[in-house]
Amino acid sequence: MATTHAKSGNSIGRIVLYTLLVFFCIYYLLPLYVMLVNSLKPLSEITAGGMMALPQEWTIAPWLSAWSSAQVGVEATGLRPYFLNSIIMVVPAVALSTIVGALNGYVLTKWPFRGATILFGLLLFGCFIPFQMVLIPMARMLGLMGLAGSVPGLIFVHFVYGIGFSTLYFRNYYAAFPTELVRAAQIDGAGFFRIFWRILLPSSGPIAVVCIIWQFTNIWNDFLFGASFSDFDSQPMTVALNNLVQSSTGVKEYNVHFAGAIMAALPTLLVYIVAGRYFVRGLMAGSVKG
Amino acid sequence: MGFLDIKQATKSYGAVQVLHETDISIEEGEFLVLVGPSGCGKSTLLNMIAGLENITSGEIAIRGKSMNGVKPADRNIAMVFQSYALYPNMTVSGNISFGMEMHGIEKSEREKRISQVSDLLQIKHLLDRKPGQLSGGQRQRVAMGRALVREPDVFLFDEPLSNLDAKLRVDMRTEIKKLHQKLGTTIVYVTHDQIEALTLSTRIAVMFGGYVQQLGTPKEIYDNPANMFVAGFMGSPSMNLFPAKVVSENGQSAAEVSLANGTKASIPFATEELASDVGRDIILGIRPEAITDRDGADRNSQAVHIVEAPVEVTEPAGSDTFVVSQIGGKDVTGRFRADVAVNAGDTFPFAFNMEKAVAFDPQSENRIA
Amino acid sequence: MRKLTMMTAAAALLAASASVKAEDVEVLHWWTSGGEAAALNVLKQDLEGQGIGWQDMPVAGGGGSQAMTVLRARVTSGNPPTAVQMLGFDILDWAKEGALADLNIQAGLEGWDDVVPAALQEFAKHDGKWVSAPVNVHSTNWVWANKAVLDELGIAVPTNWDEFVAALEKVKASGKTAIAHGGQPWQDATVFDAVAMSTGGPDFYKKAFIDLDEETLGSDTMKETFDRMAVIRSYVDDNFSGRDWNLATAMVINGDAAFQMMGDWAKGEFLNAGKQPDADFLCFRFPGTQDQVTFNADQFAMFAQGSEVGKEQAALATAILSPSFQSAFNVVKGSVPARTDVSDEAFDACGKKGMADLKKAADSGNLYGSMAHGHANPAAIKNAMYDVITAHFNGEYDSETAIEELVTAVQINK
Amino acid sequence: MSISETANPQGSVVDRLRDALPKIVLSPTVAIVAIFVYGFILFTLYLSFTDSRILPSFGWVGWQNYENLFRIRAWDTAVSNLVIFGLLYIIICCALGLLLAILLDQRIRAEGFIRTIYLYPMALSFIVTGVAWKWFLDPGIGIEAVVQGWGWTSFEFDWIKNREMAIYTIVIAAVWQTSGFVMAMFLAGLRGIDSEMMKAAQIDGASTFALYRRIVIPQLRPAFMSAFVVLAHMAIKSYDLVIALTGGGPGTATELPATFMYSYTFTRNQMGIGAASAVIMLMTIAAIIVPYLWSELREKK
Repeated sequence: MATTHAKSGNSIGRIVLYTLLVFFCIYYLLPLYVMLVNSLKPLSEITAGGMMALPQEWTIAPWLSAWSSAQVGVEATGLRPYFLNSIIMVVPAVALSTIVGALNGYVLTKWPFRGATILFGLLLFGCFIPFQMVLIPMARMLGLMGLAGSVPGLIFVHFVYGIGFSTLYFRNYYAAFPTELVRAAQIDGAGFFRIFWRILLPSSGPIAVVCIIWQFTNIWNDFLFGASFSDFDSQPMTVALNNLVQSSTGVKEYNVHFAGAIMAALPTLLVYIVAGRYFVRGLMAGSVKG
Repeated sequence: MGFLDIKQATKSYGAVQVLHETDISIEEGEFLVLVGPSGCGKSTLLNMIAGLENITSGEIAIRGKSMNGVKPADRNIAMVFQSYALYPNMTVSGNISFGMEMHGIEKSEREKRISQVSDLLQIKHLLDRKPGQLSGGQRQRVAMGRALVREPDVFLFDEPLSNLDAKLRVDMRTEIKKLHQKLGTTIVYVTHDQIEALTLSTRIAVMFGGYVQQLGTPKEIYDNPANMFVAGFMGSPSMNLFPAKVVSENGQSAAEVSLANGTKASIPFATEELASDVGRDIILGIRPEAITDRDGADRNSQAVHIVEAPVEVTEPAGSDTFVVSQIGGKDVTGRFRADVAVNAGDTFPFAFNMEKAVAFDPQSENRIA
Repeated sequence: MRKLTMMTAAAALLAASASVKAEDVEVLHWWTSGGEAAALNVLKQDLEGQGIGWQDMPVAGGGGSQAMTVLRARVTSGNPPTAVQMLGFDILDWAKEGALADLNIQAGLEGWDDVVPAALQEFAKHDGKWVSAPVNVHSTNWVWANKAVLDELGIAVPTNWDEFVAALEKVKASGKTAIAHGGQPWQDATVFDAVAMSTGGPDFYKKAFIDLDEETLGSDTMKETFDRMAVIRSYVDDNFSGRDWNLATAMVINGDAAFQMMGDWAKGEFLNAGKQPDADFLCFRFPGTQDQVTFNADQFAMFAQGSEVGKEQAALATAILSPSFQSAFNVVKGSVPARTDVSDEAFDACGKKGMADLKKAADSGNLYGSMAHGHANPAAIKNAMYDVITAHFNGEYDSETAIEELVTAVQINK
Repeated sequence: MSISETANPQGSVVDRLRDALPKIVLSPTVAIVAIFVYGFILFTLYLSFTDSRILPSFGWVGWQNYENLFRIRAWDTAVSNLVIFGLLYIIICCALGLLLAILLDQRIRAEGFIRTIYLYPMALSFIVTGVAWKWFLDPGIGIEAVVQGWGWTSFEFDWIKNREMAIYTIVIAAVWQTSGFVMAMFLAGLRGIDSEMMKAAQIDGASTFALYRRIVIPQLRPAFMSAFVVLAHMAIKSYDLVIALTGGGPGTATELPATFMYSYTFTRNQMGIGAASAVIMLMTIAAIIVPYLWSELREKK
């Protein structure tokens, strides 16, 4: 462990250390603090100024409003119905891209063939393609595939552009996975899928966490694809939040906006908080070994 | 036709040939060791036997049946890996039964066999543990158990002892030998440790540079190395190899060598094989145990010759003392009795048992006598 | 271009029949604020009364540009919405692609030609066919003022540039912000529109922004316009960049600033703050443009689903143009009806003034599409002009450079 | 190890299928990437030579879009902004991430808790945090106003309103979002370093500073590389960030190629120019990423 050298005796050093740590905590927490504090104030307090101040009058009305009665379209539905839309899109998309990424990583490291490395390079380069560029051709393809304006279409799009990173994660992880285990399983008579399922997958926990966190965050937070490839009944959360926040005229209810924004971010926050402690372990186990 | 036949097998990666035409044939119950330095092609050959690497050309057959294109699981082989390759997510019994499960063996039968094997290897108390909770020696046993339980035609061992500490390595070596004697199965065993090769095998293939340098019984390999590589690689301390010249002395052919003090000495050969080669430069090969002090010399030998040579270093090793002198510019080590009074700087009589000496051609490095 | 259009139309036909029930309308729009949505709800209930379902597809952001992106994706994928909220040249562009349904039958039945101002018809008709249903007319050359501030400083409503500058100077001297402005390209351009109209008059405005005459664009009058923009900049506080328009309006409402140049939608902010027109705040045309109205109009275009316009599309178009909806919607929205024959009874003082101004301007040929709001030239040129105006307003270009860049911008994007 | 290639002319169809299985498994991905990445790149390349405006159109216009592109000042701004932004963003993120990782690695209390705080911004999109950031940076209500309220009246922080400085505010917000993630990568790298080596260095008398500088940091190269890929990817795709914070302003001061491309393709109905800018952008990415990928992947062979 790299920690062994740290002497806890040097108390001035420790004070500086903790001061720095707390300082950075503040830096990272401030925006969330502002959002949270202002989501619990009545609008009049916000417009009166003092964005850093705690509410004089605490209220959860903005949260209730954002959840169930804020105006995000013709109907004042709040964000509630869009939550489900996002979930039924995100879960399959994350699952698919993770599983396929794992299979790809498995093939690329344990069953390599001529050109596998180049193929991987090409795959990785795909991560860098700007999404704005693919919008129109993607729309055309979805139309041709009959997936336009549907949840499966959205899932497909996120899956397609999620493969690059999920393959990267799993490939780097599996590269460090002992090939002898695969050979042993072959001699034991396990086939391609059985080896994957019984030998590699059970050991893939750490990297799966990294991959799922990454994919979940990216897909949940996507706006461009969500807006462009959804239908009136499949718009995801981010589109609704955008409609709430970006309304063109009328009074901007900042407290409701903030409440809605935090609400929309809750699932990803939850994923980070719950899975966060596996995250460093997962990164350690593979992806930063390069 | 033997039990395991390797016929003209080669392996290439693209343009690079890593294994050249190789022929090995062994009988059922033999213990074949593939030995050589790393990169010699021994592991490649083992993987080819296992079916983990394809054969570029030639054929590998088990029980007379060609194995080309047969997948590893269908070759009826079992393999023990260097890292043991125990499945980290399964218990010991899970590891042992996995192969049987894959081959569709019934549960009751699997349990019976696990029980037998764990008795044999004394790992019964470990069956419910995960590999991560085992010591190196225990893992080794589990890995062997996993192989044994399959009751295969051929066992393949890929440097199975190299991850153990020295003491355990010796113990496990003995255990493997016992197991082989008890079960009589055919084994192909890869190692870079020549002592393991000599102690375990019934047959050794010494490999280097993608070629089998010599195939033979341990005694053949040790006593009659086919070339300088085999001579130098097998045995510890390794065989002394030093330049000499064939001369004729008193009608007898002899090896003339130069000593560190500038004088020359000639040592008669035990045979007249090189009688026609007078004047030829050769490399003389003679094992340390054939260079002794006068009293330690083999009394049965007809060809012990004394050379007075300056002593450079002495290395007491308990049971013996290794004494080093420079001959032909090379360090030549003799194995003297422990209680011989000899010190660095002395000129001391070295007894050469020329019956054990071999000669190599300096260019081809092949043995000529 | 044609080939793709055909493909698209065919795909649209296919998808439309597949995904949307014939009797439902899917409406893509960006009206998600409370007032707007309430206004749209009038339309929705009207349709539901006729048994037509409303499938809501709101995409807010960027004054509709986000929705236009989505529209592009939807059309390309062969799954266009039934009806889409659109502005100005976007309608004509889509009409050129042959993507819009022909509404002539409805227009004929309802006599749209007679009640919709000609200047507006230019954006609702293509090749002599009605392709969209106008909802409202926003006029953009309004100035909003805090009456209390003006009274306190003894400022009368200015009627020309010099009076305006004098008024601004007075406010500045008092320590208040003279002009509340949000530094976003479209807001800069909204001010520019009014200044140009005031400086050069309607002919100049038409030649420069509608006809895109390069000589006019590079003329001294244009340079004068930019110089006046610089003057206006000097009366704006330093913290204007990126400010949302409604925050600027709030400055006027709170009495921190005296004037704001903004379209009629700003009125909603005043009303929401409990202010009364003429009592608490004033609305008047930008000094020097008392006779002119620059406008933009929200419309709904129907996407073609084959040879004939869909029954539900026809119903939607008819409902939009009905006087009752036009009145109900625009009272809420702050704009004025697209039909000039709607009763002004329900409207407040500013609304009544707006309706009267519109009718007068339409009748006298003084109604012009607003450059800032995409009703003078296509999006490419409009945005290129934004770039120049904004760069000049932020001090990046001087007036000389600005007119050169303006000419270049038009050349590149024409 | 390539069983899959085991040539077996006598093998049954099932056997051959089995041998080809890895490739079959990989093939959907290959097909998807071929169409949805490289196909689209080719399509965009083609579009950049056409007169496409509102929708793709296939009238060939040669290099005209490129010529126009380079006449547009905003494009120059966007490109130079990307250089400034990209460099600062990557360097600061790496430096801060490394610093935080080292701080966290000092056997501190509540490490998991603090780590989560540092990491969470990655979970939020700028649609969510954009308004908060805008407020912060706004001199009228944000940091400047707050600090002035504390009595430091001469304090100024109006970068977001300043043409010269606005791009740096984008860097601040971007660093806020990603540096925690980079920290996690470095922390993982630190934890992976052999502890015996650390002990050896201590016995050799290395100070903590020297220990990190001479022993630890050089061993974090793989972590640096991974961080670089992720950060470069983020920098190039930064779009939400700019839209949420400045909308490209003041003026065009914070325009980035991604926002430029979007606005030309969609807002301005100049799809041809938008495509041309996308092509230039891709070529730039390729010029940076391809040599990197090449060296990384070849090394591992």
